[in-house]
Amino acid sequence: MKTNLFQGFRQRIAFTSLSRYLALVILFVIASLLAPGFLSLQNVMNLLRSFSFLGFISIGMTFVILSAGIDLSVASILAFSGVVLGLFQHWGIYLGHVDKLSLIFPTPYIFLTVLAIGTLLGFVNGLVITKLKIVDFAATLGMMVFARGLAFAISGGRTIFNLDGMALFMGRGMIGNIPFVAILWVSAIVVCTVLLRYTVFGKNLYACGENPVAARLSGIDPVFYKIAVYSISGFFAALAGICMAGRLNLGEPRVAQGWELDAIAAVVIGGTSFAGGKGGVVQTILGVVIIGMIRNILSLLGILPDPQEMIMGGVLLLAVIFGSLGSRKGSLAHA
Amino acid sequence: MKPKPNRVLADYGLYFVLLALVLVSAILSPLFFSYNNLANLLTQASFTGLLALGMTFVILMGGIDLSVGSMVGFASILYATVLHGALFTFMPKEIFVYQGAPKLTPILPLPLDVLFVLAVGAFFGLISGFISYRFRIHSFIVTLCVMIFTRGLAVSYTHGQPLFGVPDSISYLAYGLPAKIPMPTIIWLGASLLCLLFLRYTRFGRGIYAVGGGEEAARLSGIQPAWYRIFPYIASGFFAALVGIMMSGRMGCGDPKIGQGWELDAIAAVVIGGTSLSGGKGSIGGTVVGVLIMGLVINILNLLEIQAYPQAMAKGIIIVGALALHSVLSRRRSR
Amino acid sequence: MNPSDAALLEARGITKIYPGVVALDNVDFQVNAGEVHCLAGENGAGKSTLIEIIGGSYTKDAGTIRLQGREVEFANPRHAQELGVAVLHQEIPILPHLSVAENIFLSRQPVSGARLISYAEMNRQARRWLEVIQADIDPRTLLGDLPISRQQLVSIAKALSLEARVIIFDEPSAVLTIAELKRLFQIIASLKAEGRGIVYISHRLEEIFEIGDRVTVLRNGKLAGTESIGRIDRGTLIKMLVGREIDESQTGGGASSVEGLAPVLEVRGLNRKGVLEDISFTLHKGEILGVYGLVGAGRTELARALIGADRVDSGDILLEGRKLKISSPREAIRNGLCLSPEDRKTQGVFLEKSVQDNICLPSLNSLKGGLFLSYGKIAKYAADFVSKLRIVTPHLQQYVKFLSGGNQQKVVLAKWLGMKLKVFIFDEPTRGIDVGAKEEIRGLIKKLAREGKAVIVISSEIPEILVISDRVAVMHEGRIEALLRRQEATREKLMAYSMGAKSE
Amino acid sequence: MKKRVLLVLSVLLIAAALLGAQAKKILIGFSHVSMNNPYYLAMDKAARDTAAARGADIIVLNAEEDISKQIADIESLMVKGVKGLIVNSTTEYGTMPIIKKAKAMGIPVVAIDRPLYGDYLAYVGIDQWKAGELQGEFFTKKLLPAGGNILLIIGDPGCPASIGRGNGMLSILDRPENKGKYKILATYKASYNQMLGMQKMEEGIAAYGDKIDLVYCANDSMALGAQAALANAGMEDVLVAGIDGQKEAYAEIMKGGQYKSTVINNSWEITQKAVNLLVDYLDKKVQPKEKSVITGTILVTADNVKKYYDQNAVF
Repeated sequence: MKTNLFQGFRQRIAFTSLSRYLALVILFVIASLLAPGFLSLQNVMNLLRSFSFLGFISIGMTFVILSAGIDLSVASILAFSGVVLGLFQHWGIYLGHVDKLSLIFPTPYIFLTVLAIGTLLGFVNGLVITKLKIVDFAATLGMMVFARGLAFAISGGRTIFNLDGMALFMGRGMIGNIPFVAILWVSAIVVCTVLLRYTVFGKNLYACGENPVAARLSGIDPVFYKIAVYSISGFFAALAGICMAGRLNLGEPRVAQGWELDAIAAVVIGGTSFAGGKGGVVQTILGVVIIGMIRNILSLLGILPDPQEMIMGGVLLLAVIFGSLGSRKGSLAHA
Repeated sequence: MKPKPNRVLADYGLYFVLLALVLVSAILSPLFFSYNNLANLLTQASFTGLLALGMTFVILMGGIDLSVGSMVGFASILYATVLHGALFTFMPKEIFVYQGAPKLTPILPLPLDVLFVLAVGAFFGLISGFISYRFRIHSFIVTLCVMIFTRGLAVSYTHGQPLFGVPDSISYLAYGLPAKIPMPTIIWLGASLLCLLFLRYTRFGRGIYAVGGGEEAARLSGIQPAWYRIFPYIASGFFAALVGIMMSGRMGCGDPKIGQGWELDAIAAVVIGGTSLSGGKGSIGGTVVGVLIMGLVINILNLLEIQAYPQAMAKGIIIVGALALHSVLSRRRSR
Repeated sequence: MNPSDAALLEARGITKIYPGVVALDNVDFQVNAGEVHCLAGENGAGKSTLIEIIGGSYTKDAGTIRLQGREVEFANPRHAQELGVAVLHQEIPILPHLSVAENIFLSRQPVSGARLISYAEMNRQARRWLEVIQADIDPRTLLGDLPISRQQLVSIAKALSLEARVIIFDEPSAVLTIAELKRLFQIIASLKAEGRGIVYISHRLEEIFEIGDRVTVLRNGKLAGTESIGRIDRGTLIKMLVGREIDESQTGGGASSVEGLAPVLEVRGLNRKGVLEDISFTLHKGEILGVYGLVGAGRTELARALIGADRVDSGDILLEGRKLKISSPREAIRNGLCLSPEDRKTQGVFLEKSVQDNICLPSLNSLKGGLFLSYGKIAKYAADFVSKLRIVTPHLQQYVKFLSGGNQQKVVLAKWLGMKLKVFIFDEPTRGIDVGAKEEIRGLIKKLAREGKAVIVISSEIPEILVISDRVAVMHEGRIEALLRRQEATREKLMAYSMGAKSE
Repeated sequence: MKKRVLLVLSVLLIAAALLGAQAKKILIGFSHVSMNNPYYLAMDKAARDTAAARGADIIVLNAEEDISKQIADIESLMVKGVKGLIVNSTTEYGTMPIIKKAKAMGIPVVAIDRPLYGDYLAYVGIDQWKAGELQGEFFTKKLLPAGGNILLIIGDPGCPASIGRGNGMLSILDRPENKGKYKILATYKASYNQMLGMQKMEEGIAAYGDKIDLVYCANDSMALGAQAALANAGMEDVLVAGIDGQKEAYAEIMKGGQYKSTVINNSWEITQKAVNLLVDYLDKKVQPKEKSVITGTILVTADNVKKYYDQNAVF
């Protein structure tokens, strides 16, 4: 009898994950029908680039949600990182001459510093959650408001124009005819997948996500993993922030408002469970691409941004309902 | 087994904080106790306050409602369009024809149009609640989709343009001063009182606590969860619509972009008020205090002429601070 | 037994089918007024399904239920309650943030004229029901603040407050202290006297013989028979339960006596305020130390303290003479101690993970090929234990939640076997496991001891303690009341010490 | 416990830093719509400088494009007892009721940069509609005499500036001689911000690709953003036009690239005028001559850009 149950279960799983790939294929077909040049290398590369930025924070978000947490602060950290980058390259702002580059130290170091700061903010999230025992949602909500405010405060709310070449390369650079961000993103995906699948860290992370109590009794320290995932999330937010700034050639505190929600949506559409312990980076990427594709198709159809939003909402809702039908009390079910 | 002293603190610590804040504010600014300022403070708190009421129901039940902010915008525009007879008529595609000040042709008489909009709000809530319950999808996701959808709908509905022409009777809801008390405050506190009675003294109210505290347990004690799980969203949608209408009054027009990010303010207020995001624990009283604390801090920062950006940071600190306070005071948990 | 029309509740031909499983197959069951009808059967035999159907939680696929001859269809638990059938569930469903009174009267709160709840009235009534069972609990306390056993009392009060004609007790004894259990039996007796029908489910045969009038046994979904207690003895009942003979009385742990065995674990003056008090004992190589005590005596707390899951205020733990400073299970495991926790499903295994993942989790570090995990090694490692412990699973990828309790327990055991551990602590290793599997698990534990491991077995079942241990430590209120050799350990002594009687 | 102390302390500290700003000069308030582009930043600076020069105290509050925050800002300005208000309104109607309230409290309101609906003392700014018309003329006469597809990027739909600048241009395209020659592909909203301008342009490119002949933005910041997006996509042939006369825009026009034209809308001058007007009114009871003070609107193209470009202008 157990085998029966089990097979049923297996089929459902297969069904849902398959359905996602299927959806993706269909989307691509539709798109290439709408726009002949759609599958041209050029366009695919552009798409890849456009996915990367949200893609980065979605990777971080995946780690967090795997640990049964949620991180609302990513978008704010992203914006903050961009602004910090801008300021480090325009130290002169405080001396009044705005648009002249005046690096306080070489750009590579600036990158490292920004990444460090992002990671630190994530780390703080982790500390607040584990040490002060505050719910992930509320703690990161606090960080979200705080970091965004900080980004505005240090930039005085102004946009910082013109970054230096290396920063621009992060966002716009091409290697051959492949966008640099895309390369960065894909390699991040690979690394994280390996990290989750083929290392003790990954396995233990899944364990903590599903059942921290049991994990602790099995000799795993859930606190460490909680803090780790939020730091990782912070790191990717900062990375996305740098690339975004490079792409826009701006340090802009208003960037990426609401992206945390897009990232969460992507992760969930991908099928990573809110309850923790189920899912993975690859699924998330599925989610990111599916959402990106839908938007892309809507624009191809010449639908204006606002109705696009509306349709997005509807489509996403249908998608999650469909997903939930696939796996009863599955990926999206109440914990 | 009598309540432990720190339990008392845990329950009332917040009120002390509020008191302390009032005192500090009074010391810091002579203006604080001026009638205008207090009226101001209360008026501005009222809108978040009303949203937070609905949100309290949802969070008590163990869910979350991200769609209220968008609902405010939609209700506001919906109310205005009800007055324009422009109901259910999308504007032309490359909308950019300037209406001038549109002429007011109500298609529903005064009390009815308000009721209509409130009903629509409740209906949207019903949808979210039903989907989340029926398909067992995490309310975060459902309401996220509804949020995107509603905002998109509101904005594409009028292509983002505010619609002018809201009768004075509605402006009275926002600016009226019966007995020198701001109308919004009367509505807010009145509603709070009703909700408080409802949650504390009716079986249905207690049922919401029960379902939030443990659905299975509630079920076995003879509670059928369905309505308890759905109703909170209806309440939340209702209050959002109410706020939307009042905002129309406050702006003298319907604006589809109003209310962005208010859902987070509402949630913040609720959790500051000590309602647990895991459901089943909390109170309307706490929420009211939470709203007041947030309003108070912003108000005093205003009086001290501290610019908007540090204010945002302050908000973040309050959220985490208040929650830390809660978790410190009620540290009997964690077996 | 005569199917008299005095039958309060009569279920005929009850059948319940799950996808691929026949949970109940044409089962008859009846309760007469003023009788205690015990329901027995191994896990998965269908007891719970049956009472869930009788209690209105599940719907039946076939069969009829009659209340005093009138046929009824229960729509939901509420409906069943209104018709006078109350179920006292095994894992007590509680609402921790609501008061005791509200938990009792949830959705039946006494309301005043304006349909507003009157808390005074509710508390008064609640107090009355609590007095009936002589539990001094303030109805205003939050249920979450009460210890499990008292929560159980509250749910008993609730069951009574429903004033049902048929009350179903689903393994109430699991968490009750001896004293509370005695009180429960008195209550049941009085209910019986009032002419209500009682259904009593238990794994503990002695209880069945103590209070039952009749016993109905289910075996994998089918009716194995209904007998009146007078007519049967232990042996036949067990036979009915498992369908074969099982010799309960065979004994013998690893070592016959602990003299001359090398001490492995020494515990000196372990203290934790209000929980553990001056715990000291020595555990030898190849010895099985049974720890007996009533719920709340501090057995589980002792185990958790030993592996650093809870911190202690003072005291030393020495492993092979080496002083350990253990502040987390992690370090405990590093040092060679492990715990198989009491609550298997929520603390022992990862239900949503495969057998393979569960078994390998703690030893992953040794299953790497170079820098990364080698799934080949992992599978081999897991398969190895699955065959060694005869874990019944279709394959390694089976989710643990689909395994039977016994096999889950084996998975927990397998988790630790692969590591070079010295001390194994089992907290209620056979709780909620059916009789057959119990034997197997005990066998494995003994084997462990014979291989020279030091083992602690915590159990609230005296027979189990007597069967398995070389020495028995009896705990009472956080202290070790007595350390007995198996030869001198008797049922009576354990009882006496566990209730704090210094000497008999 | 600790947290509460911390809370109080933090408030106290901030307070300590800011106490002592009490003087007996006239206090005026400036409710600013946003600081998300140089144009607005210039207004902010101009307002403070001019007020200082006139010996008045000024409080500038930034509504961050949120009408409800703007209303709240104006309310708290009233609480602080400002004698007069300068309002750069987020939406044309949205501030109407609160301005009514101000009037009732005897606080004169000067609308700046964006015309207001309601009872105000005066409006200082350019003729938004005229600015749109100038661009329209330029498109139809010079840039696309043969007609073409135009992508419109406005600030905020409710914003009178956008309405004027947009419809002004459209009104030219609707002229009989231009009927049917021009097509508006779509209207995007980028709330006058360079980054958003760029992102919207990218959406536009994704949707319409090389159909686009010209991008007309309701201000230069968005135009600069759009231009960057076009450059990234290698669409140097698409023409770009903005409004406001931001110096980066001048620089672009001088380069003679795809950035073709803008219209002067000197935020510094406007703000200066507005503050002076208000202070005069409050100080010397000088009634403004006309209800709307219109500053010059001049089309700037490659031909005349040299004349206006100033390397170290604030804006």
